[in-house]
Amino acid sequence: MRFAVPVFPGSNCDVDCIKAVREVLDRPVDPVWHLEGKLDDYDAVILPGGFSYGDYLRSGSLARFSPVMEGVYEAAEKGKWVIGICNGFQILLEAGLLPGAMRVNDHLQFRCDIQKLRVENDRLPFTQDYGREEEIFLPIAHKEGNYYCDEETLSRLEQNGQVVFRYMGENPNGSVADIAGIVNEKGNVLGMMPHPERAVHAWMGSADGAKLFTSMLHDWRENGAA
Amino acid sequence: MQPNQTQSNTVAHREPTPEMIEKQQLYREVGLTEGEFRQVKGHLGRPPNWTELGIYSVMWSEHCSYKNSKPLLRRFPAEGPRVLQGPGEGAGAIDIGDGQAVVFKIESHNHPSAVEPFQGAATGVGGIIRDVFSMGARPVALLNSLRFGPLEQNRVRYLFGQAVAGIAHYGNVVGIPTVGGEVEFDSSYEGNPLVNAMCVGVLDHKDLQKGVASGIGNPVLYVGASTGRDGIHGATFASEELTENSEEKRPAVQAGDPFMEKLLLEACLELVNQGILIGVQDMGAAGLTCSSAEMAAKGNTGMDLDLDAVPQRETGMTPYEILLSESQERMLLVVEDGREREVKEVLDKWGLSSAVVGRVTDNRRYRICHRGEIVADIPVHTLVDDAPVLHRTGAEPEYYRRFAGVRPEKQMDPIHPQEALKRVLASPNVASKRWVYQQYDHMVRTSTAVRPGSDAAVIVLDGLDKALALSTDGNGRYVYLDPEQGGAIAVAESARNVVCSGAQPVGITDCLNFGSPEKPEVFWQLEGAVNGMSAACRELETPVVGGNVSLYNETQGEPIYPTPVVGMVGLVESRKHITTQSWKQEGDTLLLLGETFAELGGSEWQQTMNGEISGRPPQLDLSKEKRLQKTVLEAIRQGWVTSAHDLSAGGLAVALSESAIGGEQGANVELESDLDASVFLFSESQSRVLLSVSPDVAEEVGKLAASHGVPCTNIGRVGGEKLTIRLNGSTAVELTVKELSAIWEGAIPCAMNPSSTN
Amino acid sequence: MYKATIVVRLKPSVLDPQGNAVKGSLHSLGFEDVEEVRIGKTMEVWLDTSDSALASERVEAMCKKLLANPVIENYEYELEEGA
Amino acid sequence: MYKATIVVRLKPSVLDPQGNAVKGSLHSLGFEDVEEVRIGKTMEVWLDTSDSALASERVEAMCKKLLANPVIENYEYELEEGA
Ligand SMILES: Nc1ncnc2c1ncn2[C@@H]1O[C@H](COP(=O)(O)OP(=O)(O)O)[C@@H](O)[C@H]1O
Ligand SMILES: [Mg+2]
Repeated sequence: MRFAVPVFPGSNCDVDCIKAVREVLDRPVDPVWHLEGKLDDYDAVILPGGFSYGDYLRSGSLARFSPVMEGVYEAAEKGKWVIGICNGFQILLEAGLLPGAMRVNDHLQFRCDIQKLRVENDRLPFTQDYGREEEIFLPIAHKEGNYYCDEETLSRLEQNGQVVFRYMGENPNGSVADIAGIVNEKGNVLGMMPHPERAVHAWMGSADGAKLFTSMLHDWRENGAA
Repeated sequence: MQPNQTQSNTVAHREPTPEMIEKQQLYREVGLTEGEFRQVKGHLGRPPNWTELGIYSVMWSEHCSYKNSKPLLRRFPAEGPRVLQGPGEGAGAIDIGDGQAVVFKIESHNHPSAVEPFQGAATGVGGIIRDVFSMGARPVALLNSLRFGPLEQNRVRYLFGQAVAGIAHYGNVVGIPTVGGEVEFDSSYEGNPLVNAMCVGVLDHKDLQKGVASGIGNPVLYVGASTGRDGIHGATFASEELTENSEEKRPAVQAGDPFMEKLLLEACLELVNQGILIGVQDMGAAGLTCSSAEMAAKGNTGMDLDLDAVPQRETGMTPYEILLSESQERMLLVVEDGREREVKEVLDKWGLSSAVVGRVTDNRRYRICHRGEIVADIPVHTLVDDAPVLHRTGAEPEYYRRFAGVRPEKQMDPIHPQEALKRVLASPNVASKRWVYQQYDHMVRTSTAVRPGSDAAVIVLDGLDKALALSTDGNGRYVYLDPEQGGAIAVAESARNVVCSGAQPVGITDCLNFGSPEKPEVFWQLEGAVNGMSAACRELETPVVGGNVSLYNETQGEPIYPTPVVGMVGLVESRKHITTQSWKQEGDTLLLLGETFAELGGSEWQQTMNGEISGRPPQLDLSKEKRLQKTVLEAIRQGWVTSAHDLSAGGLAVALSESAIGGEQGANVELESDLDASVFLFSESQSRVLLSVSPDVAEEVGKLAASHGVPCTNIGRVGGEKLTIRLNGSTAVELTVKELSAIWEGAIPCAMNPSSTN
Repeated sequence: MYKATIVVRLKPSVLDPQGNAVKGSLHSLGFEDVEEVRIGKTMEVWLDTSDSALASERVEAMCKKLLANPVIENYEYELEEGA
Repeated sequence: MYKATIVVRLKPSVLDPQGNAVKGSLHSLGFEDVEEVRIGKTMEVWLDTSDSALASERVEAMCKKLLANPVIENYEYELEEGA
């Protein structure tokens, strides 16, 4: 199983994602410069956090037009796994691969902390190693994580089990229905504000993110390449 | 060759002629004295034109030349077996073994932050990051040290809130974790806040870069943002007192673009990796002028610059403006002749514009060309090496004599210690700084092992078992009351913080924030502090490998508290030694290392209860301090210590509370002393550390301490929901950890949101 | 040369955290008569074109493609010649 | 009721990294004829007042005190009644 981590100018969690894949899964993983248009050689794509293009205009809005996004669309289309973490989630929203949009946090500040979450759907290739409604801790670090979608979209997300992670305790950004992460209808494109790659060893403050990576590997082993 | 004395036609009518400069004493306007102007004339053999005058004025400003502080800075120990690069480059470097070095420096952005706090603080962070990556190092951590007036004031809340947001914004976007720092509030900083930022990087020895221009004929490359009129005379601005007119100097404030910085950072490190660079320096204070002149002076060469090649984002800029602009996110590179293409490929990849703006020459002259004319022609070394040096003398201030007889412990109101603890914990100086650091991404790069909130932050190094412990510390109140003691304490405390995290202190960087050195009392503070810091650095074997001086921190003639800030770096030998201040295990034994005296001068207790400070600060015995630190580190390395917390502001009472809050459990503490309970609990005696250890090793730790001559007292055990402190059998404090936590966590958010009703 | 002034606003149905915060601050500064605040973006784009129909077509396309996010934002613009 | 539409812009001499980034993206999307982009804020403030002179005085004060940062920004506004 081979991972691609697209790197946009201004990405800054690319190295962290690469380290996490290596340290947790010991699988091949490559940074892919944003000018590459093809991701055919990969089974999974992780759009990393950071501030692609300085997050100018709207976060994720400028990165969406990078050539590598062609590869991302194609991967999503083919049913390969695509994860967008933080800025990666924002890019997926701007690109229309996930429904909704991101607003600035309701308190207007950047917020970095280790946040309690609940796994709302543990039947996905990204979450199968988590328990039912398992409560986990993952770091967050963002200023624009206030997820928005209209009511119709929300009820669709809820009904289809597309809400994957929800904030527990105080909602750190004001997102609708305490949403921290969602998946597309097909279940192969995941966007989440929390950073699983920052929680893969106990010394980091939590190791709860590791299961997200192991879930994918287990699914891949069971069901073969997508 | 004589530079054209009238300048190009377009600017001639706006810029004063050399005659006007001399006759009307216009050199005063750019901060040069009559004597300095005479020296300039001597160096040139003629009166300078306006451009040349501008160049001298910034190069000889305090900010670039340290003319007031140079003789004092020489007293700092700058050498040691680990020192790879001492003061003089963008940042200092210290060997950490395995062919690697840690590179770090602290810098102030006080005056810009007083005028435009968001951009001022943000660009301060930007500047220090460039200093570190221009050494060839990958920045791995940021810290900061902040001083503001009391939060009751609207304007202060605005300055503080915006400065924190600016620091957060810049570091977060570039993707360097901000892992630590400190904040204090005192009315002496009301009109002149302090914003000091520190950056720490790591490199392989072979990648260490220098800011030199060598190799005759080699091209000089300008990289990064284009040049605008922002920040002209920032260096001189930083070297002046803030006045009511400072707001009019707004053009002196720059705006930053952290996205551009991230691109510059990656591109420069890629160039370092390819080994193409001969010299690299960031365009910081005094912009193009300072970086190019310093590079030529260090290379013992000359430089020809063509200003028409400099990318500009405004039209009609004069040579004076182009040379002195402090537009952000720009670097100057000297590369091998013929390899421009390779360099450009890398820069293009990162979308950075670049231009060849000059050549290295062999004539040791600094020559500037604009629209086909030479507009400046100066012997290079006169800008750097011949900058004037002022030997000032200090005078002991009246207050210092007056305070000699004050005994704060005798003047205290009979406030119950529990009441006092509540008030001290709610003091914004002591209270949790979560409101600040939760705005900083402190986990990006996934190497932060100890996040903000403990004595020092700890960053692990990729692929190695080692780690770095980092802390910034300063104590303006102690330094005000006794500069020498205070200076020494700043070093000792930051070293103690690092030791409590499991590290061996290896070196410091410092930022000297003081008032006007022209005042003998202020100079006395500066000299005393430097002496105290130097002595502590010698004893603790932490050389000073770099730093920054910020003088003229005054408003309406009133200087700030003298505030040297120490940025300490420690080396953790093995990750298993990493220790934090929170209690871990119910039943653990609490050991207090060190001795407690009646020392409340300048303490948080005195400030909170009396609203002012007086007397003498705690006294530091360097040999005791060293033995204490040895004991703590050895005990940690033996694996005996479950938590370690140094005693500082608020003394034992606050240290116990913080360890309890962090560990979410209480303790039963039994103390015996001749001192009054409040004196014992809030004294800020130095060289003390609180340890928690498993009961079965308590005796071993005691023996170890005894072998170093360090007093070690068993003061109780961890456990329960309450923190109970008894002195000589009677209860001084009995509060639940929840209560303590609510007070301590709530203070700053509450102060920042005064109108909120929920 | 044409200058387009584009105003991008959050849709009325979307809560505006920034506007709310500014309203709160204005109230606490004594401007209690402020009923509501909405915050949007103004973008000035200079186009090297002398054809007004073309300019307007281009601006429309930019807004659709990039400058506004149709999920939460509306846009409108004005064109000015020779600015 | 008055509605004030306030436009806050960066002063011309202040770097606008956001505008530059957007310009770059527009170019790469094929809008090469874009010469410059500057991005500012539009704030709509509804005031519960029926006195136009008072409204304008209040808006002026808000801009000075909070809405614009005089160090790096300029502002201008329009008032509209009953909006
Ligand atoms: N400006 C700041 N930025 C980041 N972290 C901060 C800041 N101020 C305080 N902290 C963190 O809060 C904790 C407590 O700080 P402080 O009370 O100054 O500690 P100490 O007295 O041990 O030096 C430390 O971990 C420190 O790094
Ligand atoms: Mg401490």
